[in-house]
Amino acid sequence: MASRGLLTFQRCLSTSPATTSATSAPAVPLSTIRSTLLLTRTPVVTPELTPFETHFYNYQSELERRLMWTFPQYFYYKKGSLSERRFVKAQKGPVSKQPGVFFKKGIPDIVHNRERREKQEVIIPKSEEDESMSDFNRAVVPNSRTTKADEDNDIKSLERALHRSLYLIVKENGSWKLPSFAVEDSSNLHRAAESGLRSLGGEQINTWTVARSPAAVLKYQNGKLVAPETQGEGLQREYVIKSRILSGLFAPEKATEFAWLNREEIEQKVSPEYFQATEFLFSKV
Amino acid sequence: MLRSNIISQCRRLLSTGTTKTWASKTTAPSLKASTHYRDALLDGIPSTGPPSLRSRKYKQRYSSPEGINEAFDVAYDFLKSKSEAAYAKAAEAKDPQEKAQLETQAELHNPEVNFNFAYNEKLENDTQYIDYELPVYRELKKKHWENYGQMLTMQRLETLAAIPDTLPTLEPKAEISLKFQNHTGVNRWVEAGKKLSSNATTFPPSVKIQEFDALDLTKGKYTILIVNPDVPDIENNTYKTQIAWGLSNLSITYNDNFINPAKLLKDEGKYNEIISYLPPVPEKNLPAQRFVTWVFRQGEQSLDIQLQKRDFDIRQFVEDFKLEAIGAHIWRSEWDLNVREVRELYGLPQGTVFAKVKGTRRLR
Amino acid sequence: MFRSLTKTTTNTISTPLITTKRFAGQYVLDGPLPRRPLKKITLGKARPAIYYKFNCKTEFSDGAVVIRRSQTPKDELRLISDVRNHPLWNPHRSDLEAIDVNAGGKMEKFKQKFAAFNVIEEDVPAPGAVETKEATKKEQVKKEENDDAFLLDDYLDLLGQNVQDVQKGGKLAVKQKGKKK
Amino acid sequence: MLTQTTQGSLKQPTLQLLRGLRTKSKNSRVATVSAATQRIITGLSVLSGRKKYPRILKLSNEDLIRHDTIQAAWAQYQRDIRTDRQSVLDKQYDSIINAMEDLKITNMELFKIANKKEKGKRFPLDARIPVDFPPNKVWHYEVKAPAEKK
Repeated sequence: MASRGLLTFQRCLSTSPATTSATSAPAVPLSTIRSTLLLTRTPVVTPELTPFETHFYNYQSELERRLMWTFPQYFYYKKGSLSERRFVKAQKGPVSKQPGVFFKKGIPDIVHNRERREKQEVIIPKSEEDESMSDFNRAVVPNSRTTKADEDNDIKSLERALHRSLYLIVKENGSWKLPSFAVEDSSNLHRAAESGLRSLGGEQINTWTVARSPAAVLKYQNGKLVAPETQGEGLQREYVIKSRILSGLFAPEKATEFAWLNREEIEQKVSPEYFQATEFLFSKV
Repeated sequence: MLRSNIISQCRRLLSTGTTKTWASKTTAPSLKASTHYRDALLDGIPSTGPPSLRSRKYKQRYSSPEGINEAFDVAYDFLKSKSEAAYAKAAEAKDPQEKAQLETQAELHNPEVNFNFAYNEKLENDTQYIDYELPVYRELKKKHWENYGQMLTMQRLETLAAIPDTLPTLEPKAEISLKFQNHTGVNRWVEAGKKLSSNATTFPPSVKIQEFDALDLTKGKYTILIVNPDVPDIENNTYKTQIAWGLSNLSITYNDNFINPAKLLKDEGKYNEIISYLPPVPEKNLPAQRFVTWVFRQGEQSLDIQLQKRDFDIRQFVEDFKLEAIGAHIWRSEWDLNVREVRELYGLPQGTVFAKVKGTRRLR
Repeated sequence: MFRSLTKTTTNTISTPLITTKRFAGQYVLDGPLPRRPLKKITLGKARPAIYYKFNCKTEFSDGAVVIRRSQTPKDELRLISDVRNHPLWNPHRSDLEAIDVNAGGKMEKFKQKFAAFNVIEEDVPAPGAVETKEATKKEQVKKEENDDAFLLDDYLDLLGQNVQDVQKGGKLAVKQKGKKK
Repeated sequence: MLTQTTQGSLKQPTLQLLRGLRTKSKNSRVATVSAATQRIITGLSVLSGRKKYPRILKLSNEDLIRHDTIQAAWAQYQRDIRTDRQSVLDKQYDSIINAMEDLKITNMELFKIANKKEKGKRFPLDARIPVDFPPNKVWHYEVKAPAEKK
């Protein structure tokens, strides 16, 4: 990390002489520069767990439950109160020591109504569900993590694959890519991208630009992607600006094909060269 | 997932033996746990209880933590895939050091290897369970040694000032253990820095040199020097260094590395005795004498020197023969009632009795 | 054997105990024995405090659920107002009414309870209304201000019904006299 | 027990020893403390583990090795994730540097704007962290222009 920091420092130092030379040098025509938008819908729900994570977390929580102290019932329920009676009634008490009985797993060791060699299972008393229960009192029933859009595999929907980051890609001239817009009258890159997005997909969209500086540059020579370090004449440049969609929707008036896709789906849609050049921008989560 | 769980559950019930096998490329017996424990180790504790517990009562009472079997199955598969990758890399590796390192990496988290290492004798190892020819066991032993034995030995060498008094410094690379195997009954490994009775040290010690690095041991030879830097020099009113014992051209392997009388008799003529053993015969009323055992790698060169005089400059000797110190050990000796018998046994003259010095004032 | 054992034990008991070892290296001189021998926590024997925790399903105002661990004996919790329905945190949403955050809260209860005493804002008490002490006091203070430009903080009203203003100096007494006349 | 007996009013009160007289209440073992003290005691006993400890978890040799294997696998798994993440971050960082260097050559105006520090920039107020289960209305499609700051 230290060498990396030093690198930026050197770059900062090197800016001043470069600035003077750059102003004198003729600028590349604006028509060859485009601003590309990497529009992300961040995950709505937590990531799916792998089998290893599931089993490991389960094992760790079981260990913790085994080592937990006894629940201090006397602290939360006042002695002799109705709530205490309900609580005590709901518990399944441990098996206590009996004279003349053989216990295979050893004589029960019970302190404060808890078998000390096992985890304690505290049951919270529940009142019966009925019609009279108010909206506030009803039981918490979580919504499903998969939505209707998931079932229909509606790639135009923002409600699909809630546990993944989705990215907006559009079809231009027969190939899928990130939406890119011309930079007019040297305004600036991020404005060009945002206004371009609105002119294409309508004003009903709420986005947040992550940074003004481009996250990557894509270079084309004669319509073909070349390495981002390439310099020379006749290059078409696309600067990638990162942005996030917070609400609203992308609804193009023209018959533009578009899709909200995650990393793996993008890999299948776009050309291999294009994915090669942009893969580090797409999150695996 | 569920299906595999059910299958493993069934196997646990039927206990027909585990189907789990590590990605090991060699068939060394020490890479497998003993059959007595193997099934319980890889498939979970059976309903009869853990085999490592002896008593039936405690076997019955034992219960594993919940969820351990499922977590272990997934973890085992994960580590096994890592091990396969490491073995594939090792097959392509040219450099023996790198190859040993990759093989260590491939076996380091094998539960059977860890079980064998944790619950078997590590110093006097049985190659059935712990085989130091395998780089993984050397790595495990090295970690084990660095955690305690190495620190203890270095601390004793430094606090007893053996390190600047005999050789300037030491970068320990091998574990040196020492023991006096004789009729006195002191048949234990000597803790570094311990005071031993002169009776126990009558006959030469046995030294164990445990190497950890990946080396070609068929070529490399070893030298052992035992020096005593506390011999009184009355003419100059100071102390001088004498050599108590010296052996060179010793060859060892990773498992057969205990230089004891039996081995010396067997290898008669293959090694060189620089000077015969002189047991500690400290004089009365002198402070305890230090006996520092130094072990060196002498490389492929042969060292056929034989000394006549006991007075010895160890720094000069090491420099002359380009020896590389890899480990050391120390014990101390004080005058006791047995010294006279030892002197008689070796035909030595009577010792000097020094005047008693009160307090901790040192001789000048 | 048995006898000798008992003998030695009685001997040890009868001999006065001079020193008692409580901790390694610490000696407590002659004194009464501690009632319960102090337990020394040896290395590796210390046990962390792991309190009992419940997995509490917490539902936000918009129906989103997170599972959090809590010591409170509850496995369900429902939030009525949070960042997910507060206008401040949702500047781009049109479907949110600016609901009163304190509706049903303590402030609302307080206001309802003491609505009848909310006379501070009105200059003239309503006819027929019961003149509370506060109201009279306020009048007094106003008179005083008019009389002598003696400024007394209005904040006294906030303190409660039975508050009595602190008398500072002799001026007040003079005024009271004048009032009695 | 010493009690005062009052036999005969003229006599001086004398102290007399009485055996077997109860001096404390029946439940003398139960400390009679005030309610406030009892509250403090209850609160403290929640913090104390003396009567709440479960037994120490003792693993057999086999289970100990199995546990260590699980932990080693988890450590390896986390290390893999960490290195993976770091390599992606490195790539992104290099890409930003490369794009900015390139922009400097192509258009100085654009570079100056892109390189300007954005003071007081914050995360948007309507950004939400992921939850375990989604809300009733997953996405809000209508967008209102936010009220202007006064």
